[in-house]
Amino acid sequence: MRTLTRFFSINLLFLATLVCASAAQAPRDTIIEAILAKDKARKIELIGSLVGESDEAIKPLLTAWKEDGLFVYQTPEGSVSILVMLAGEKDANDAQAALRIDNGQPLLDAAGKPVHLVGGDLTAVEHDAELRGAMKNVLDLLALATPDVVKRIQAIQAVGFSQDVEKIPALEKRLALETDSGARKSLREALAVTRLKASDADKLTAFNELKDLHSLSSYDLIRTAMRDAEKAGKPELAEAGAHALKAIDLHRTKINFFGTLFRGLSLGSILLIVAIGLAITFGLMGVINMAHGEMIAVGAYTTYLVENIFGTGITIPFFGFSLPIPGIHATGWFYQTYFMVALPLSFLTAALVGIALERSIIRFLYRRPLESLLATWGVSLLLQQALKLMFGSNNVQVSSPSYLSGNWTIDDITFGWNRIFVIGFAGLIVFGVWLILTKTSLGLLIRSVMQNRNMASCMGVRTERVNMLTFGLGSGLAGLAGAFISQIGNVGPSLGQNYIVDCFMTVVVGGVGNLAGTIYSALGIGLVDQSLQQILLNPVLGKILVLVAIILFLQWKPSGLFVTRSRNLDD
Amino acid sequence: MSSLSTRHKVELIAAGFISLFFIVIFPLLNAHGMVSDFTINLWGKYLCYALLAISVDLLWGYTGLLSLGQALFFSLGGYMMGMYLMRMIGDLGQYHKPIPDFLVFLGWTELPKFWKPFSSFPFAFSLILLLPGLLALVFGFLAFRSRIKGVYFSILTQALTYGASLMFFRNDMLMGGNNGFTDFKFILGHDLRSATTQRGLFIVTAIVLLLVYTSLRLLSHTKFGLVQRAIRDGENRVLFSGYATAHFKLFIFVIAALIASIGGALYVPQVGIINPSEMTPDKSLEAVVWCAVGGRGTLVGPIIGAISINSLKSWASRAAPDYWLVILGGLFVVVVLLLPGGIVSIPARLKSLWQRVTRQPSA
Amino acid sequence: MLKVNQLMTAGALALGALASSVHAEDTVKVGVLHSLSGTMAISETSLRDVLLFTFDEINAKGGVLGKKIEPVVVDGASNWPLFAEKAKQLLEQDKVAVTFGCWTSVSRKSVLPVYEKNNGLLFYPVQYEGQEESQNVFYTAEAVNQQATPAIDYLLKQGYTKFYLIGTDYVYPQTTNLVLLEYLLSKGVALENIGGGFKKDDSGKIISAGKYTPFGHTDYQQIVAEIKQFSAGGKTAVVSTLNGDTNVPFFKEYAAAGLTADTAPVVSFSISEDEFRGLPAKQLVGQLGCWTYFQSIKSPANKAFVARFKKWLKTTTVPGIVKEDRVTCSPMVLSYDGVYLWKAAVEKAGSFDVDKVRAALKSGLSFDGPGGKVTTQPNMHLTKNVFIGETTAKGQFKILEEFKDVYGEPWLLGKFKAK
Amino acid sequence: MNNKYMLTVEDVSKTYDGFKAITDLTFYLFEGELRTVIGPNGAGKSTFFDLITGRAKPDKGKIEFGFDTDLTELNEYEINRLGVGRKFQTPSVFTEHTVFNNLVLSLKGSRGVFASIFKRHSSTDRDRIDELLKLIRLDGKRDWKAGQLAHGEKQWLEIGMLLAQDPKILLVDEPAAGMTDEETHRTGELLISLAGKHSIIVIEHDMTFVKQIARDGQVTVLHQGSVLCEGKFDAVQSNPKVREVYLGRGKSNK
Repeated sequence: MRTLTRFFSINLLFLATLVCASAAQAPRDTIIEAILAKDKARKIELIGSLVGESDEAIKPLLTAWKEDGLFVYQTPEGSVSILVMLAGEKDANDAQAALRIDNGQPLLDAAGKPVHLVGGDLTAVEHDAELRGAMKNVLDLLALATPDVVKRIQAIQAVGFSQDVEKIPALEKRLALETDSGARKSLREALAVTRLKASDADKLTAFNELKDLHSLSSYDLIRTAMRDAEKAGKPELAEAGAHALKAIDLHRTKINFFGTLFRGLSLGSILLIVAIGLAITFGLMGVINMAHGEMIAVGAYTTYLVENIFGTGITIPFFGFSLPIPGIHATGWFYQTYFMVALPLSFLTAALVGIALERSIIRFLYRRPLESLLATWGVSLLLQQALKLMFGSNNVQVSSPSYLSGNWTIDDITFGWNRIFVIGFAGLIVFGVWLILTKTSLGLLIRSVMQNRNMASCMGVRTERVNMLTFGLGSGLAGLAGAFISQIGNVGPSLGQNYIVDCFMTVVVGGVGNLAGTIYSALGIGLVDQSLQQILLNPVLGKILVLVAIILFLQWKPSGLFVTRSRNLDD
Repeated sequence: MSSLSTRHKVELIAAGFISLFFIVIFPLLNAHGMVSDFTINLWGKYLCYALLAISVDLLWGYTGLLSLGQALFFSLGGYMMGMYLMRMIGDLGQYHKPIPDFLVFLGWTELPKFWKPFSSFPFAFSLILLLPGLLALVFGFLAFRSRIKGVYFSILTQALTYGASLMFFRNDMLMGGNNGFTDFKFILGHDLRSATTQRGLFIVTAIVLLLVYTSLRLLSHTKFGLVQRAIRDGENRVLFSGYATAHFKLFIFVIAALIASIGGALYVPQVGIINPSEMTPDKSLEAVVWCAVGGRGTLVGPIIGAISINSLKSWASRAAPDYWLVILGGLFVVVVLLLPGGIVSIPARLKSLWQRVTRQPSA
Repeated sequence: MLKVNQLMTAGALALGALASSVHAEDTVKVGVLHSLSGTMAISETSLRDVLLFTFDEINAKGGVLGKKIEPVVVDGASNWPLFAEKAKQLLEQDKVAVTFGCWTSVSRKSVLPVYEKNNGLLFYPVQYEGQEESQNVFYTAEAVNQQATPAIDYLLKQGYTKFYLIGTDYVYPQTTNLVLLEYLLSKGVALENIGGGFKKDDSGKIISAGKYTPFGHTDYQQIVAEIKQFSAGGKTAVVSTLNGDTNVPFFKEYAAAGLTADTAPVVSFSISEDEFRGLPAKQLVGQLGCWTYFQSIKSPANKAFVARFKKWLKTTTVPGIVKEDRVTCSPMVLSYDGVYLWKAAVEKAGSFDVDKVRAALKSGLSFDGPGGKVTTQPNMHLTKNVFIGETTAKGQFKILEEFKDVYGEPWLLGKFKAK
Repeated sequence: MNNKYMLTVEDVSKTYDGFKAITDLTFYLFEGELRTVIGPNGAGKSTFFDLITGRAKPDKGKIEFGFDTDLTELNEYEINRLGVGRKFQTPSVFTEHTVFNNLVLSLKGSRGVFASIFKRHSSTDRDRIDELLKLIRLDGKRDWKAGQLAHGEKQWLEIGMLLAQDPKILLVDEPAAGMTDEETHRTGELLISLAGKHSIIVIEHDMTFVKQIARDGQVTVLHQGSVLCEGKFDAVQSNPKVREVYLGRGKSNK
């Protein structure tokens, strides 16, 4: 309380001295007053008063406020508290440059040097949903003119769906100036939606406008408007509304169709990525690797480690005692590149684990496929527990780099970047594997050994080594899959269990020992699964039907899409 | 090798003694408070697992069919029994309504049609045999007709049980969803909570196990047993000797399903719960572990395996909860690599064990 | 072979019979029954930790009725029959005075008969669907009206008009969503503004509301697309009862589809600070949560509690306890409260006898816990404060609203009549 | 010898992923005949047997047993039950079973599931088995596991199993492989003694053995999946085409 009163004095002082006193209060001061105001109503009123102001200080300050960026700073002497905003790059110990809110100038200490502060140590200026609502309103209207198109469009929509008839002129003015097509579209939409609240003539035009725009988002509003029209006994108006709705429904089915295709493709790609490693270890080598899922987990955890090393470092409770790993405190784009580093590393780690596994256990079981199933299951239990003891039984966070966490929306169909990325990478991986198997000497060796181990060894091929590398390759691919999973799913000790059955299904349906088959089956299963979900609107039923379909499919083609005579599987 | 028959005589006598112990002495000790109700109940559970393990072994150890779907048949038996037990709760449930609780809070006011007949034990019992038997018959027919074998068979059965578990997890399956069936009160008019009822169930389980054991032992001596093992060792040769291997495999598959199912039916009233997690693929795999650790291709093996591993589990989940999985997994790797014959083969192996460790096991 | 056979049997027998250890006079045995392995270990291990911490705290102050608490920790291993077995073991072999444990409804259901048979006492700390009132279970847990309905009140107050219900397919979400459906309708929300789909029985009566996915579901593309369409335009909130694991793929998909807390906030009932350790917090900023405790509560009592717990974590020698970046959350605090309530009850009754303790509990005991004052009710539930919070980038909750002393009501289905 | 067809194979073809194993093969076997089939590796000899025994199905052509039974419609065990017995190139016996049980399994009689459970083998069966054991000189090792036998003994055991089925047609694939000359000779004797009662097709590489069993019977030479020539042993042997495609190579790899 005492500090607060002191604020007032201080700020008044500033008003007197620093700010050249103008009759109307400058936005900065309005904001300061809003911050200091005790009752919420007053705060909201003050913030509201900023509407229409075009001071460039408003945006940064309100945005900072919304996002916990404004702080109360106690000078070392503790005598005065000053409102500051932290800005700029964080330095080694997370400190940022402090700017005074009242004048936007850097905060200077006694010695006149700019002060750097750590957000964590300061008390942030409070705010809640209602306040944010008020700020949003201010920012929206500001934003109608923001240079960034995406932001602008968001703003336009926000304004539009408030259906505030007073805003029509503002929107129209903007529409006159607007050059960007996307923005124009949403402006028209916003206007139309707002007009649904205006005169009947306006409503009619609005209906037709929205029909042409087949705007999904205004569906409900149109429906309500239409019902009102019905109630008010204006059939022709209601009919126009109905037409608009029909148009939108049509549009929606189109979206769902293409959306489903895309989703099926992306799910298929994921299946492909997780299964292709198995297609090698199981398909080519005939090792029923139940630990394949854990290889995926290993890859995912590697990504997690890399991310933390790029960040602030991490301490692993390594079987009881702690093992600290320092971080390199990367920031900005450099930090974002962690994923690109993680990819090869997760491949390597998983490959190494796989090789270790092959040397220690698998190699004794090449002629006993069913027992390899059992042994590797045991291994999967061991690995799961090991991961638990190393990283705890909780899931761990892996945050997606910015270039994987956005999306493109083309004609209302959303294409998530992570999905597109996965699809693209699936392609790359397949291509890579194809190269390795067909264009490299290792590939030649692999294929020869897989076709006839004894023959190959007679011809002086070091089958031991080839087996090792092949299994390494398979596991490595699983690890790679893990890196992607970490971007779309959760990373935990039992991560692998969620995928193992699907993996085997994919490989078996594709035809053991046939990579091409795996590709087709993965994409096939993906598409079927997504279509079923779209039709049944029930993920569980979809999954079950897929399994049934697979079982029946194998009745019809007992050895999968593509039959390959494989040493291990037929006697 | 040579003195097969005598070995089996010894084994039968041993089995006789052990079953005498389980069927008569153990319950007597319990009745006189020398064995706690907890222990006998625990052992009842182990013996049910033993039945499951035997059914796995019958397929895998004797016929070379590694089925990862036995847990499904086990649970189906359990569910059939469970439905009967749910009906027997009457209106003693949380809601004191005449229908099972989970139906009440799924908004049902009266019993769904397919639930009605389960108030009769004979009906439930016949379904315990019919349903899994039928499923096994259909699935087996399809699978064996199209000559699905080896790994394909394993993975297909795994898919089957996985799909089934997904189905039972759904609440609108009206089989209790994830919660499954619990809170049983009576079986055939006896209070399930009374020690005597539990003892009774234990004795029944022991007797069933003995019956299954002996009949399978006899079966393995018939020509059928020969064909069965011949299929395991070289199916094509059996085909070319004029045997319709598919029929034999189908028969075995159904028998195994029935054994598992009965095991499950006895299991549920003793543990007091059945839910879909009992039919997930890794439960089947666990049963395979018991069988492998005990010693597959023998009949005592699975029993020993089931009992020893589960008592180990009971112990570990209290003494070393964090390391239970490590123990199980490790045990498994070791057995597959170093002791393919399982525990029962230890005496035979003891001498040559050291050589086996140093030299690669031959295929 | 014969030898081995007998030997094994004997050995196994020994193991099985490995029964009650000696019962020291100056201690009282207390059971801890949580999954320390298997899928549920993710959530339940922290409850084990906080319970051990509480016992140490109490023992340091002289224990209960002069007896030190001797915890008997067993692992349910996320395996429900094993839960039943362990419960039997605790009650029949170890003769524990009370048990603290269980997370999932199914684990509670599987041990319930055991506790009723042996007249044991179980303290159950995790939000649940209600529809149960056993004399042998004390539910410190949040009932639906201490979590879900307050959250809806808050959202309605914020002017949200459309609600999408999604959950994992098990009893808690199914029941909660049915209650919420009735509640929303009673608040005058139109059926068409409630998303996720309905299932009707022959009579056309709705028997299931909302969208359900199986445990460990990994692909939320289609559902998120559906939500995006549903939420377009109207002020929409998503009410999620998805359980721990599946939240990650859901929220990642949610963010990737461009849905945010500003456009369509998600209020989740199964994400506490503890689950947050595994979630991409940055992508969840502003999403809502509703519990009867948040670590961010600014009361001195809470600050002290958190400090003590962290200190204990550093010093404890119990194996398998994660010491780094730990948090506190509602289920943990409700376990903590439970222990102290039991202590209070025992001291009031002057005995460990379950019947006496139960009577004491029903008489309305209060305890000032980290989440504020909690009071036991005659129906074996707990009156406590309810908080609405929004998530911050640090994986904590910023408290937006508090409802004081909400009475725990397990029987809610059919309570609310549509307007 | 009478002219009753035992086996009719008319312009049969079989290809495995592009590779022509058998092309327009036509082949007749008379009742009681002992036919020897020779041909270089990959001539399709084994495929020929596979087609007859139902292990593989022909792409075209007809295979009939006796006059009217279409074998292409039937599967392995049905064909076997008709009385077509086969001895494989590499000895295939039930390695985990005793010699005795190997024969029990092969013994003529019902093959049904339930029969196999409830039917005990009669004393006549036992006598038959003892007789066979003597014939194949394994009566000393009746309780050995078949897997423990020497290669030659396995061959004998398999022949024994074949006889136990008492088939109408015996398909014998390289019986002499891995046998001592003495054993080989006895095998020859045995086959000759069986001819007449049974119709036999023998595939063989070893020319001396072929000479021994062929005597004045027909010898068929397969080449690239179809019949190169057919005739008496000497005729075949002197046939230039045969010399070129077969004996030349035959020598080199013998």
